[in-house]
Amino acid sequence: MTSDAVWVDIQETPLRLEAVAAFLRVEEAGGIDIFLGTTRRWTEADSNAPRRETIRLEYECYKPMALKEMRRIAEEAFRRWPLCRACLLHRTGAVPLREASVIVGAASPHRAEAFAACRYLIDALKSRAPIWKKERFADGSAEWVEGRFAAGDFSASDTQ
Amino acid sequence: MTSDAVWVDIQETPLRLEAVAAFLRVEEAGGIDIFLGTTRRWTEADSNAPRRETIRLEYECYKPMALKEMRRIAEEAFRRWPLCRACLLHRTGAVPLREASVIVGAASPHRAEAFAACRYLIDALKSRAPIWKKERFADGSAEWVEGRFAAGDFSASDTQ
Amino acid sequence: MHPQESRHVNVLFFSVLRERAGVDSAALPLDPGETLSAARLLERLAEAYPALRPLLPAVRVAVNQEYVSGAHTVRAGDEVALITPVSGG
Amino acid sequence: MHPQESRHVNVLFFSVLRERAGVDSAALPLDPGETLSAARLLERLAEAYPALRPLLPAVRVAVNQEYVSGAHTVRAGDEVALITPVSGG
Repeated sequence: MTSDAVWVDIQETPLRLEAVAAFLRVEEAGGIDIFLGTTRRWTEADSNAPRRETIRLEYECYKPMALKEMRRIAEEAFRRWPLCRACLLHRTGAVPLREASVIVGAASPHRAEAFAACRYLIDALKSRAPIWKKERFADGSAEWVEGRFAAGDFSASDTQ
Repeated sequence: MTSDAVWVDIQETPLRLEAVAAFLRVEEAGGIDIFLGTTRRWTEADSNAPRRETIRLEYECYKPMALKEMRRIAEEAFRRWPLCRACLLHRTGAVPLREASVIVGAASPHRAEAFAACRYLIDALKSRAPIWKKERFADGSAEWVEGRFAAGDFSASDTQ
Repeated sequence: MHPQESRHVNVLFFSVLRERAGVDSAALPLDPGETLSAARLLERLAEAYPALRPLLPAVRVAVNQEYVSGAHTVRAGDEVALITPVSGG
Repeated sequence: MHPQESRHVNVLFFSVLRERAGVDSAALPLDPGETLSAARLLERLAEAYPALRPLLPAVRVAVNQEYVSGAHTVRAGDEVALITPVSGG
């Protein structure tokens, strides 16, 4: 793996899918999987409560660590699957409806590995990269979305 | 599912990823997975034989049935997962190195379903859509790529 | 039977079958009122195009653009396609 | 100890912790040569910022931009971040 086989970035501006595809489309690759996380308008309620309407998401991050963690995640994927390229891009600040807050992608000679690696990239990013989102609702309220650490993570209040 | 939630097409011209993303990015979606199958330069040999160098792929199809089969596959995915949008695009004729012969994508409120549906779309397309590829090698030779029907498919020489 | 009505099954060949048969399609004549199973149709094609015979065990048949089993009844006017294992994507 | 050397741990707060603490960061003083575990550091922060206490059981600690366990030794000059369950993407 050469270091230019990985691209990670965090930016305030819209993420550009074409740039992602141009980075991933190399002649060693036969399968490329790209995932986009976009701002969704409606959230179904758990019970009989009405669904909630989101007007935008706002992202905050601990940027230097988030970039390092994203690079570590990409390197883990390279050790686990035969990849040609991997990328993880995240947007911060306000992300309107339909726009992407995150794009991750993996290029591999074959498709099964591209899918597995891409899924790994987004799952690991969502459980480990220090990035938080606040949801702004149409009714004027706002709340930080409660994330979840992956199974096997520990909280620092455990001393073992 | 409304019929404009599915987009299938077969074309001789390069596939446009931006058009795919524009189709999939709807406000009901929170996760979008897109797969691109691209022309790969190198094929590793099975044993100690040298790897083979591909210069391009050439695709031939039974177009009216391929379009119907692609639409049936999308409809199956809609019945199986809560999808907002699904698309399957295939290119025919000569596809140079690095370019996409196929793009499939699925948009869902959540990412697990987007991944599962996208994987289903490409696997089903590759085992059922009547589309064939001929591989052109750097040494001047060419061969039809031997595909495989999915387990559970039957050949018509079985009469049961 | 009405005279304008088709007395043929139109059979389409693709990829390696097309190259081996040397034609894109063939009109297989049926007797008036005759039908035959998809499996039997493959047998007739093997007789007409011996070069196809080694490939036919792996072939699936589509009738009117839908996969069918070997027991499916083929009628005059049907569009039949012989589909070797596909490799799109 | 050299006088220019840091005698503080720089602690960073994000999202809900930042809002509850009312500050983006805090410089936690250490005695000369003192170290403490990440778990003990959380205890001190709970004393300084009682509003954080209910959230701390779910917090992970990063030292110098890497996750650590509660037993990890924190030293003056370290950059410590309190990371509530993340929700990026």
